[in-house]
Amino acid sequence: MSQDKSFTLDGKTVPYQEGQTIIQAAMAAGHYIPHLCFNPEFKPHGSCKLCTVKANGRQTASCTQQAQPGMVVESDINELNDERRVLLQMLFVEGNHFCPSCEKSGNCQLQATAYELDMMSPHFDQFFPDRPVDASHAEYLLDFNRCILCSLCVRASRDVDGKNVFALSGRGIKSHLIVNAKSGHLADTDFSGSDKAAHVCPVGVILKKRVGFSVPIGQRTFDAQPISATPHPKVKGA
Amino acid sequence: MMTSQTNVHAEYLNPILARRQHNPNDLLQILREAQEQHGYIHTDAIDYLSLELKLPRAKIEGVAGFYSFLYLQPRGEYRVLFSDNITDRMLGNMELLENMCAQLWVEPGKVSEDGLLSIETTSCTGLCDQGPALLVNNIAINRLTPARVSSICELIRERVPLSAWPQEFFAIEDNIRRKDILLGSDFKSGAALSALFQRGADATLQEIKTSKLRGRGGAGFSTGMKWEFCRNAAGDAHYVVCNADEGEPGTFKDRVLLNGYADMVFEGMTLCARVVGAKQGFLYLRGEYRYLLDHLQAVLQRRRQQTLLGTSILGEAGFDFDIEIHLGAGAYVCGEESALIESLEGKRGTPRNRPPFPVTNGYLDRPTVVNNVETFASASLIALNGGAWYAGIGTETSSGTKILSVSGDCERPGLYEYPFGVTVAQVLAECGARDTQAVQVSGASGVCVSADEFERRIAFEDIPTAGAFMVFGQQRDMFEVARNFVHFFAHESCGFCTPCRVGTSLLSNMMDKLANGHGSPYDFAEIEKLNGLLQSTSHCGLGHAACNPVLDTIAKFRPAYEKRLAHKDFVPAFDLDAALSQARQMTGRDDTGAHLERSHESR
Amino acid sequence: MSSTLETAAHPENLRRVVIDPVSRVEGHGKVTILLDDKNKVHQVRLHIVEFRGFEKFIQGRPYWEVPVMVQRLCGICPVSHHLAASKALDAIVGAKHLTPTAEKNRRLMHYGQILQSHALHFFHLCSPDLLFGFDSDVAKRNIIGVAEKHPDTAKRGVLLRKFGQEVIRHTAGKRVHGTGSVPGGVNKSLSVDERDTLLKDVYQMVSWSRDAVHLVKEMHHKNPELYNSFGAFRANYMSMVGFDGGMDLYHGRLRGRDENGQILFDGVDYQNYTQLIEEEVKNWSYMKFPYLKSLGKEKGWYRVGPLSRVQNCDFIPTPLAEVERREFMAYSGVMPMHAPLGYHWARMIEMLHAAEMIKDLLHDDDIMGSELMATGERGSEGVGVIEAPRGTLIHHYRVDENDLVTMCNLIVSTTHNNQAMNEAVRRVAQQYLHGHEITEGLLNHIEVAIRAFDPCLSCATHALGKMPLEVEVLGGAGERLSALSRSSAGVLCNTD
Amino acid sequence: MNAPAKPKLKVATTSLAGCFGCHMSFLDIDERILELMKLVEFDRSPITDIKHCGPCDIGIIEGGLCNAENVHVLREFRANCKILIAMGACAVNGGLPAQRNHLSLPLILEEVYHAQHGLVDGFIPNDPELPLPLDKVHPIHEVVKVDYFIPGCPPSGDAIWKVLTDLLAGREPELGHGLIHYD
Repeated sequence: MSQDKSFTLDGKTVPYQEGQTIIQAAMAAGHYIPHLCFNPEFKPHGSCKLCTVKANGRQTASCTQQAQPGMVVESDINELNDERRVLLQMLFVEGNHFCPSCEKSGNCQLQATAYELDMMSPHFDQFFPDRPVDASHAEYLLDFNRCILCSLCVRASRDVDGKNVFALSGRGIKSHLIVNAKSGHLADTDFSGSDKAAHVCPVGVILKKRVGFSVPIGQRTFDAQPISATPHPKVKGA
Repeated sequence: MMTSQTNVHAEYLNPILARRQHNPNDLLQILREAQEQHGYIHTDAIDYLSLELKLPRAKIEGVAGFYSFLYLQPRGEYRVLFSDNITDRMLGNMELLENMCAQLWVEPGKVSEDGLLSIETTSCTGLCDQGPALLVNNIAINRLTPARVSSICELIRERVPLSAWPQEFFAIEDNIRRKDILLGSDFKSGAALSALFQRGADATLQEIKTSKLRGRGGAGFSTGMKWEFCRNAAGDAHYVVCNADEGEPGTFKDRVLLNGYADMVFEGMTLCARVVGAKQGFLYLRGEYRYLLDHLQAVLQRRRQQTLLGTSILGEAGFDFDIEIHLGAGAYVCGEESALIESLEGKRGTPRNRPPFPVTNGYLDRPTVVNNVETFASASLIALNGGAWYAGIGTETSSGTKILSVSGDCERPGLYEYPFGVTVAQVLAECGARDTQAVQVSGASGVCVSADEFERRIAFEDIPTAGAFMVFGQQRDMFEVARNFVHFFAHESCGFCTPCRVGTSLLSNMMDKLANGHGSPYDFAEIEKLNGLLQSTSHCGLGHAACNPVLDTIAKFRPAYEKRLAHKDFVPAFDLDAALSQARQMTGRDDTGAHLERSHESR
Repeated sequence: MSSTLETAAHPENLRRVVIDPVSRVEGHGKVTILLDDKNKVHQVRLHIVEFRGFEKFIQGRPYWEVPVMVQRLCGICPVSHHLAASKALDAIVGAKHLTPTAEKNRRLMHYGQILQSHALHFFHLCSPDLLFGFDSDVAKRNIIGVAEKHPDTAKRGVLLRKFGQEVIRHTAGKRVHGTGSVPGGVNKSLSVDERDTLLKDVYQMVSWSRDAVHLVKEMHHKNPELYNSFGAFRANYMSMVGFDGGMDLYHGRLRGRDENGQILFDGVDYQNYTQLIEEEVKNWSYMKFPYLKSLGKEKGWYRVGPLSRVQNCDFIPTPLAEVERREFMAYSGVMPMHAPLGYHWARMIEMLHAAEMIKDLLHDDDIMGSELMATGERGSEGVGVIEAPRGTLIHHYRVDENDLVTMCNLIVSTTHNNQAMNEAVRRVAQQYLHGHEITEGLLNHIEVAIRAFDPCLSCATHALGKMPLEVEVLGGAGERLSALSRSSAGVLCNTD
Repeated sequence: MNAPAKPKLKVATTSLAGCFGCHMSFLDIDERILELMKLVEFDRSPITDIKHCGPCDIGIIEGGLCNAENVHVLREFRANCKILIAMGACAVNGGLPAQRNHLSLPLILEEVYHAQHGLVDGFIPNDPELPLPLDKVHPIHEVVKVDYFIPGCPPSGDAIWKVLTDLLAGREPELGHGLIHYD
């Protein structure tokens, strides 16, 4: 509406509504800022730090930083993209991301974001953690090897489904996803395929069983265009 | 469904739940007390708590999984944790640990087969002036010697209850070496509150502002402004929180203040409560200081009897305030005020997104003042003696005094209170440090000061500090100092944000690579790069600070690193020949082809 | 039937010659030869030197991942593993009968692979030996040399392989390691455009394939002495044949013949392969040694691959290839052809068959159908067998009620040929090395014999490791006198 | 003016703990291989009979490190090649073989050589001719310095072509959408 409710993102004017964060306004206006733990349908979390931008020269996570009038935001600059690439490399070496045999390949935000940022190698030494698969549930599988701790499933289950199926436990590098069952098995929770939480994982942790690889190469989400040109379906104007 | 198994846990959980009024915000306290009863947190106990507190069990498990002093698996009847600050290392803690492990036939980190004990390390326990130290079932023992270790082994073997152990093991000393206005005051309980009543709350706030008192936790935010913001913030309740999560390696002044000066601290909190309109206060005491709990509860009880706490304080109708003590459970990050508030609310100690700040959205989303132990004690002095008096001490921008926790290579480790502006050299001289190579001021996240900087001053405008002052003589290896701190940060990272969670572990691995003789200039460059990223993208101060010790030591003690760059070219972090050992064992081979020499260091 | 050169009586007095790595093969292999001071050969071994452990780490993975995962055993014939695993897992999802569209797309994918793999093997890897001679100039003895001397032949090889790869890409989504086949069917069928694109070139491919058969056939006719005797040894052979006895590389039953061409077993349902085959471990190779249970370790080893298949089937169901098969059978006479170099001829006949099959499938409209998946009653165990370019490939899985793999057993084509390849190199060593000064050219003879089998040492190392090829000389007391290996120029040199 | 013919660049390739799929993908440059032959000369490679890598301009490594032999070959390449390229998932991050890394090696050896279906009298091969397996599979950059990476399982022929032609032309290799992929 009014002219003063806007900021610039890499030189382009972006309008915003009171209370919007930088990334919310940017996405609504069709601009891409790399992100993983952010999903426009949920309250910002601010953990992955991929969406770090420079707002008036100060580095900040654009998913938690509210837009301010006249703010000068830099995002698509080498300095930040270099840092984002290192953050991605950290996520890749922390878990076991074997894209070649992962059914989420081609539909995976982590992978697509790494393509977007030209990540050619994991750079660091791999951690190769031991994380068993939970296949106890009749319809869904949890492959913790690929968890990036974005907590979208935690938020979806708690805030949308009202169930609290997922939670984080452990600390530091030992942080990990757990489910709400004494046995530790998804089958013993009240998780259901109709839950929002079943459909928010940006990587290949929460998977519907027995349908892996049903979409041929070439027709997957990020086959045709890069993630920067593939707007989130829930963003208005997309 | 209630099984007989859960009933077993109900027996000890019910009284705890009743005392905690089934308040889910007290989850951490309930878990801690449950563990004191049962030794660890049984999965059935989680079920029972889930039912009684109406919390998802995953949430309870997630909280229990966060704190290093809470165990989801049995850890032995005697859980021994050796303090592993660099000062403990310098005093030979690792040799003592190995010695104890050997005597008791147990591997570090593992529970003995008979379930009797486990021996591990933990972050600095705040006994650097009387180390090496350890915690047995979270109770501190100081001044470890081989003899003392042998006695402990004997007591454990004989299954002697902790209460029957020799009292001198637990005799923690104050070691006050230099007193000034705070440590030297003859403070009388209630005196500051009387002054408050005479002056009024508004004027008292004004005095605090006039005093230019700044937060003693290290960041140095104006205490007066903080109180004012909180006072002006809308909310149906306000809270006062005293941050006694003194986790910064090398700091132990809060330990002494709470032991000998608790009235000053509580009275400062009460002043604050009057100013901001709070009815409830919390002392968040680090789990390592569990042994102070009974003493502090007694002080609180006495103050209630003296009507210095409770309803109508000192007869003033409507002035109701009380203080509850919450214990931490081994998480350095909870020293960060928003993480501390999460922890107070019974959650994982993950720092919040800021803004909003605690002064408007703190405990239970209500306006909250979080101040350091020393800050509250100082506030009591200011209420008594006036802001102008206090502002006249110290320097222009750093008023008052600062208590330093001096440890390391000096003759008289302990507490030294100085007016701000004291030089590093003066402190060194008075504590009997000779031939000093460096001083780490303000702990692992602080500044490493080298000999040519000893004329610098302890003050917010020069070297700000939360109080730690670790002295390193010429014989010390500053690389090892930095490596110890890097491990500390990796252990204490909360795991919330990517750069800190993964970056601190990567950094530890790289420092270990150098320590193991596999370093090259390539690794050196990698360490510098990683530090830059941690600094610019981490979520909170822990991540930002995690690179400080390395960056500082690289800048000031570069030869300590260069000595480690044994190779001109990149070599692997792991030992290639060792990587074949399993296969050698499986095949019984030991021919030349069954070995790999280290890389050819020729090109 | 095993020769005596597997283990020398007194290795400590012999010198060791190593070929490491065996080149112009897929994967890693190494040959060691022990000689006495008169250059008499006492021991020859082909070692497989890598271990990867697929069977173990596949356990605990969801079954639908398996066809995509296990194809990573091998980059040359990934489609074989992709399909053998899919076939085994069809039983898990209860797909007793695939839809016509699914089965035909899988077949198309498979014949695309046979075409590309055979073209690659013959033109890129082996033709330099056959065109230039076994001991020709090492610097030119490769596909680049062929491209310079015989540009047309090289180009045809490249384009034949390309066509096969394109067939795979259109059916699997990618040329190498695609995802087209899933338990119960396929995830795509051919589009009209894709069909038309392939149809445009397929006639040329049939014709070039036929030329390739003729090229090898002429080699045999021109130099029968060499081609019929080089590394020849008598052996049993095994392959899958169609239910009608004709050649079928995708599905059928197992048939075995003895060294005289007499049927040993026939019509064996491959679900029962464990009753037929056992495996033995030898301490000097990570690759196991399978043998027919009924004949025992000593006599039960056998050969698989084109030479077996062409001689084992009753007919080839495509006309041009059938003509070539008959000519081949006539050439070898009443007894089966046992000469390793006969593999090349048989391989080219199969390539022609594959090209013809692709042409026929492209003319079948089912290939563009939309019924992709079949289901049925859930199973817990499945065996899938396919005739991969290099021979019979067996995949065997058990899956628990939670959909995770609990057991995996793989017997890959090259493993079946393990003993046979060892026999071939021993024969060649006796024929050519015995009593001679070792030269680079002579060592290449050993490799020529190995190459004839088109060993896929990548596949073969699913178990543990990889195999380099190196020649070392040991002194009388067993001390290492010198290591003969090839220098960067390919010349045999003393590395000590 | 005619520039003097540039000397051909020497290229060596090898496959360590990989499946050869990357080499197959290399051949998927199809007819362009004839073009490439005018610009480069192949040293050690699975398609030549040169057994040891000599001084080269570019070394291309497929596969990660699963045994001692892989380490020797990788070092030989690093010592001889001015530019070393990690080609494909296994070289870049360990790839599928690295899925064994969360298991103990003795456990896998037991499984494969003792417990396996249809195996008679199993034991673990122990001849000195066999290189011993490493306890973990490593990407090559964990053992030597690597100059460029081409991810993908395998990278497409086009991606390999792009990197090689960029390097031959003296450009920094860049892949971009469609050419960069990890699967």
